[in-house]
Amino acid sequence: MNGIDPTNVQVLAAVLFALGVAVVLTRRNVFLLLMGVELMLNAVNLSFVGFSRELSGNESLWGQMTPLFIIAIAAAEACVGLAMVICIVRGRDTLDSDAFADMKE
Amino acid sequence: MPPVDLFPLFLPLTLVIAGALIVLGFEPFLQRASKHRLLPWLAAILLVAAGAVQAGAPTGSLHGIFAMDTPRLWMCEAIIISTLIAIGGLQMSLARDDYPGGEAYSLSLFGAAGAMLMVMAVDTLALFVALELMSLSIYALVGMRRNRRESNEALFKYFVMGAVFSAIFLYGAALSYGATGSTAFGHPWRDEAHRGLFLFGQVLMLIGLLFKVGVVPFHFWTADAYTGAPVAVTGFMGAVVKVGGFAAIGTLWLNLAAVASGMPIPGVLDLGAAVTLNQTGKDLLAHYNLAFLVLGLLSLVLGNFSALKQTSIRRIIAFSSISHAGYMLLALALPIGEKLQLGSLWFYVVGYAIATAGALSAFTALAGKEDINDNLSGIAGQGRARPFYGLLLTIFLVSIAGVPPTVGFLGKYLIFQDLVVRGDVKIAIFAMIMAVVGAAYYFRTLVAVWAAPSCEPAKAGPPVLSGWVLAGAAVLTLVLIGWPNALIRPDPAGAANLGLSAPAAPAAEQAVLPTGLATAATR
Amino acid sequence: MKLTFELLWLIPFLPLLGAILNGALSLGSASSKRGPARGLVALLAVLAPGASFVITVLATCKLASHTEPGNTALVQPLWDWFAVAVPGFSFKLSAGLMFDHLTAMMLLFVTGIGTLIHLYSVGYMWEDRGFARFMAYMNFFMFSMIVLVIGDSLPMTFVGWEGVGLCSYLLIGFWHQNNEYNDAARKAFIVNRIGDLGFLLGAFMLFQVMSSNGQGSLNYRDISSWFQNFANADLITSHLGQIGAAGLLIFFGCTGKSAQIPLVTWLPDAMAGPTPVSALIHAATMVTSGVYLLARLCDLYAHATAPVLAGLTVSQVILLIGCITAVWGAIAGLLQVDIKKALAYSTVSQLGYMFMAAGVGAYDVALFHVFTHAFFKATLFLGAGSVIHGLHHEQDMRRMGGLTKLMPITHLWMFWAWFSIIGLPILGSGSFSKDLILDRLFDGASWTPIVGGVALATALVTAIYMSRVMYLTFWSPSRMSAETRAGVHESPLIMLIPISILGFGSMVVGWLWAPADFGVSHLVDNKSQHGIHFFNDWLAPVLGSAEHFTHQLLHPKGEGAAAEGGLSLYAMPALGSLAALIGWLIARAIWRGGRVQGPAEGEITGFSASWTWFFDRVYRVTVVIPVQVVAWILAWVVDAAIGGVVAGIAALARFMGDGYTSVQRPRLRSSLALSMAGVATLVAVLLLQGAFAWVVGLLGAGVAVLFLLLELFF
Amino acid sequence: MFHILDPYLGPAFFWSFALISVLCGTGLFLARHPINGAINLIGVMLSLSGIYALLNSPFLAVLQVLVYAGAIMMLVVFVIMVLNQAKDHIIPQFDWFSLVALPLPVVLGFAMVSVLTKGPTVVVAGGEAGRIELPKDASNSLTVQFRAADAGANAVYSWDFGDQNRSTGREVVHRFAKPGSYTATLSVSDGTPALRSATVTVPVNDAVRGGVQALANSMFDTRRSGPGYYLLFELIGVLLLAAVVGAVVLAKRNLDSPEPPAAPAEGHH
Repeated sequence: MNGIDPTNVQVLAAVLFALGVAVVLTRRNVFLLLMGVELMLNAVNLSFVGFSRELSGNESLWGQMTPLFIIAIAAAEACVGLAMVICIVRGRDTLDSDAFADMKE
Repeated sequence: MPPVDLFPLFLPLTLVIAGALIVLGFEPFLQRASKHRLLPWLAAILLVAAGAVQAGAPTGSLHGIFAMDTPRLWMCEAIIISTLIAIGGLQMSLARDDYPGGEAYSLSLFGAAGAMLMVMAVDTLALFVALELMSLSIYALVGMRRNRRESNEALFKYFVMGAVFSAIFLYGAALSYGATGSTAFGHPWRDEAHRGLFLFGQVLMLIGLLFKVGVVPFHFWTADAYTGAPVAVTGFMGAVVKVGGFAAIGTLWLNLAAVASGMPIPGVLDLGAAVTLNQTGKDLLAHYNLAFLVLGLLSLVLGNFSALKQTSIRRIIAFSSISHAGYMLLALALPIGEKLQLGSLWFYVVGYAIATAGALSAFTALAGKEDINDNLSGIAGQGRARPFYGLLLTIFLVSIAGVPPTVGFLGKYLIFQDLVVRGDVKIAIFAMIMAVVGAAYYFRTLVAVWAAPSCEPAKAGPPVLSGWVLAGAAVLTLVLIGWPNALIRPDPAGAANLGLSAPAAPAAEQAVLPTGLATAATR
Repeated sequence: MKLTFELLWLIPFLPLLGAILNGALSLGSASSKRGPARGLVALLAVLAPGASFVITVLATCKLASHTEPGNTALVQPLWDWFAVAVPGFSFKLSAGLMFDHLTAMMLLFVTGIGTLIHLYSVGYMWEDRGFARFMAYMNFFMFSMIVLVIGDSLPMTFVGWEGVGLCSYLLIGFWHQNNEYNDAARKAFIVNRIGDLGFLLGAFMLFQVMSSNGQGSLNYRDISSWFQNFANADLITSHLGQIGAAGLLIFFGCTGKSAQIPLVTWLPDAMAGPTPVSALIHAATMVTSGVYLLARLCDLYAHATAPVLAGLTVSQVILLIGCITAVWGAIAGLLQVDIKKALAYSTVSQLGYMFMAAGVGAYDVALFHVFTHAFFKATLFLGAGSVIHGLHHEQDMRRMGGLTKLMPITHLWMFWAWFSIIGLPILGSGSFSKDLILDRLFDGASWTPIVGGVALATALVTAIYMSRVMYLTFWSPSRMSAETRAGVHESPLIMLIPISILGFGSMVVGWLWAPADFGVSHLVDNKSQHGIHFFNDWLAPVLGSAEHFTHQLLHPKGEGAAAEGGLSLYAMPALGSLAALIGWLIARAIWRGGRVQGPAEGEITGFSASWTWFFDRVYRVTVVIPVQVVAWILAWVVDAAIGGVVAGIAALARFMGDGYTSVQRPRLRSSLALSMAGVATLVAVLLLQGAFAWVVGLLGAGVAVLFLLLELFF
Repeated sequence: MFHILDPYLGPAFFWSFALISVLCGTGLFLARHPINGAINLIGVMLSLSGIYALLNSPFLAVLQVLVYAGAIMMLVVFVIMVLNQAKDHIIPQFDWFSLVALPLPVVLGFAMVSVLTKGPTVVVAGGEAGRIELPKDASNSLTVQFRAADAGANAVYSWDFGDQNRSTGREVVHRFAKPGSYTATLSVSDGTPALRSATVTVPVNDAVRGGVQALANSMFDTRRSGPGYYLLFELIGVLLLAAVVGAVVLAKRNLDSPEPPAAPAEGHH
């Protein structure tokens, strides 16, 4: 089962990435922001895998390894991000990102 | 660059991480008060050891993902010193606040380890791991004061924006990988059809890194994150993130220049080396050059003028850090000749890091419990109440302002001279005028520090560690101006130094020619 | 010719050591009530510059013992400082010391007079809580000043240059009880920073010119020899514009340090510091460093013969600026009621004379005036300090008078200094140097005699305002209250000794450059070579070449022609003395009776205030307001960008009501969107071509603008 | 026997997964409630996992489901937990700000797509004699599509695939029996005696790219000449530790109360 045009994979990755950016830019819920970032990271992984397919040999392998690390780092980021949510929700009792806008000047 | 063994290369880093682990291990078993008495000293001992070992670190590269050379060595050294300073400040601050926990020391060390790795990384994946290690630690440090509203807000903004730009960086890395077939820096695009892809990737990576160092228009996090963090942490992140970020930007830029000029670099590029540009490369990079100049000038203008308006010291430093990012960007501009060399950048970065960490650490002593004195009226007269820290703050601020006889002057001097000699006289004049504007707010701060006291003098924390460390750093700030070349260690290749000099042509060639790294060929 | 002298490094090092030790003492005793051991501090503080003075004398002797022709210098390279990367060649700058005839002359009086003023400070500041800190600053100032003079390259000099500025800042603000002093300190610093721009840029441009044939260097000896080298004549001709610009920029830096128009206003304000500071920094040493630098780069100025500003060459600009400053300082000095401010304006005016001399290429004469001025002005300031000390910090001359009997020794030496500054002959050193300046001015071509005439008239005004100071302080009936009068006392011996030495010096040092036989031989043959030409002979190895070059330019017909055109050697002393006499008599007629406007409490009013007012206003319009405008606009942009709270927006918000203020918040989404707009624009500019780039770029910019608007109104 | 469908089966699966992922992504973008968003995100991740499998990366596909979707499940749990604490269950979906910012991701996406699609999608071999076009990722599959340049109406195209198999036609699909490097020859004759030909080398390689074995070999290759991933692996350990410590600093409950409440209980005894 093959015959997938690698370019299409990249286009899909770009679209997903842009969707992630759109989520991050427009949504106000803190959790949705975090999910938007996850979506962007997933798009990046897809991009790596897609490129890995265009290449061969060792070059191809690097594209498989990198997503492994990205997944691990994304987990770490989610860990700190969730701790952050707990931390900030305690202070203001809201998940609305617009509520965190007291710092001025 | 010759390959180097894992152990000697990573020994300083191992010591730093070991320090973090030891602090973590002791932390739960100590009384709250003794946490701040003992843990910083443990951390400091390990850091001093790391600094000592770092000075003798071998130069070379490891697996083609990490490398060490003289500029990198001194940037690592600067990170270690800044961390040491920050640990001193943190001790003062946390002990005064009676903060219930000593994890902050360990997080500082983790952050420092991340920044050191950033300096050493010559591979985008390694760079990303390092960047995240640094960032995650610093996010936590920024949000450390959890019941302070501004701290929460700073944490939130910094974290989300940081995560978004990490993803952008990573996407750039993916595109570059697709175009070159390797995640390492300095690989040429596979064929002409992939050139656009390659450049797109490089630009996205560059944007991710420019965000980290707070260049306009990616600077929005700076003011809030600097203000929300405890003062000592502000100094730490101001110093360490700049070093790590600009080391990465410089690595990317030098490699990009080499690749654009069609120079194959199977080895790993020495940051002190001169990259030879040809006309193709110059044409390709002309836009980038312009972008650096424009963004640099924008950062100078926005940073300096915004800082003029501020009353909070941390916010002043935040906006001033944006302007300093501007100076450093100007140092990246292309030369008029053929050799691209970033010596003035490395020197500037090292000097700036030590002075920033020092200034804010000294300010911690004057800032009072929970940093309540963090504005010009709160700090009024604190210098007269505590002249030792007042004097140290003066020295560091004078250095950041770029006035002799401090190291900050020589950094600015070299950048301006590069600009003038290169023919960008107008830009140099403009940057110098901005330096004068900058002097205005630094000296406004200093005037406040030494003015007649208007409120209670700040309560002293345990000053011993910070006192010694800061005094040492102040001496370094004053002495380094005389011996910028003291940062230079004879290099086996003979080419590298802090990059301040244009090494003789053959040496420069040597530095960029393949030096036989086995992995490089396979990647 | 280069000689080595191993002890050279001690000259700057000893004051640095003093500064470090005193600083440590000051810090160490910060928590104690009494402060550090004053005796120890005083000993260290005075000994350090004193020892430097001794070594300077030794070095001078060594230098003098080598009588070979040519520019001899003692040099001591210290270490490789930094390297400069330039396309085509690489160049390493070493930090080094150079002690040539010019340095010797400057250092002798810098360390000599400096030591005396340190001694004086011990008496003046003894009771002050910050005594040790003050002495540490003073020692550090000495270190910086010595580095400025002894450094062998422009960057070395710049380090000292900024160091003295920093010390000036610290010392002006030393008594920072009130904000006025702090503002004065900050003003002094910022004004000097503006001047420094000129210095650095000029240095860079000079470097750029010199590197055009691969010899770029910032070392003074290299600069001189580069300009003196005939092989470079074509290169110089083809770079005249750049050389002129470099000279002008460096001169701009000098106007900052030496308080010349336009960067003049800081010096009178700087009088907020303790009086020894005014004497040392703002009269004797630091303010003359501009003249020193011009003399140091005399070859550059001599060769900068192309018009650079309004059809004038650099030297002519210097001449005019000096002239205007001299006149302005003299008139402003006439209107002061604060004794230190009067002396400060007099310093400005005298510095103007020095620049006039430099402007006609008479660098040796300019330095001679620096030298004599250091003596008599230091005496005047120290005397004024003594008066202020005796009157318990009264500085208003309207509340003085009749002090001759009460403070006889102070009066005695201030009298001789006055004698000197107004230019009375024989026992006043000022007459020697000032008359030489006038002589050179009248000696010049085309319009320089007109400047000379102005300078002569200014000498008259100088005599008037200085006599006014003396009359109001000493020679008029007392206007002090009874209790003040009862408390008046002569200063302690430790303050009187330095005054006496300097006052005596101001009587005699003029004879270092004088016709030994009172010019008798001169009557026989015009322009005699007889006499004590010690001073100009001494400086000739350094300045001779440039002066010769300038002289040839001014008198292309040769030496003889000049001699015919010049006035007789007696003419100027006679005219100068006459002017001094007339000025004195006028002042005597007006102020003998102590006739002054009723002392207005506190404020300085009247014309005097309006002079500073005028310049401050010009400053406001040309510098401060534009900076503020730009700051305001940009702050507005930034604040709008992060929904900020600049005053304007806050006002708008208040205007529109509370409903709007709740929305004006720096939201994360706004920041992110603006950053993303930046990403889009950058990507468009860097990567995309054609219409697509325009679309993306404009969209990014448009979104940013829309956001800013929305932050305002949504 | 269905191998004739192969060239169409892969794309068909790919397009379905792509459609699902984009739809789910859009769902995340439009989600009213964060829990809906999380479920949509899981949809994206699962479909991406399918695409990884299609792209011969089974290990990543598995990991994607195990770790990533697991992590998101955790997010969902958090949402529920935190929403119980915080008062605002639903935060307005969009407002003016959203509409203004929306062009940015759209434009960025277009820019990226325009750059990504710029490269050629086919590899061209041969010269004037007879041009052969191969799909760019021909080497990734046992089934390869060959296409010859148009040589006129009367032209006869005959192929020799280099594995003793032959075929005719301008556009042919051939399935190689096993991976290897094959040299395919195209002969074009248009009735005249002159027979033109061109050759192309096809590196047929259907290896699984992200196989566990290959990844593990590469991950734990500690030789000096190795890629050094083991180092990064160690560093990821440090990073995770730092993240945990950071999370503890940010979220540990008892840090908040600097002084434990005084114990009045003692008085009762």
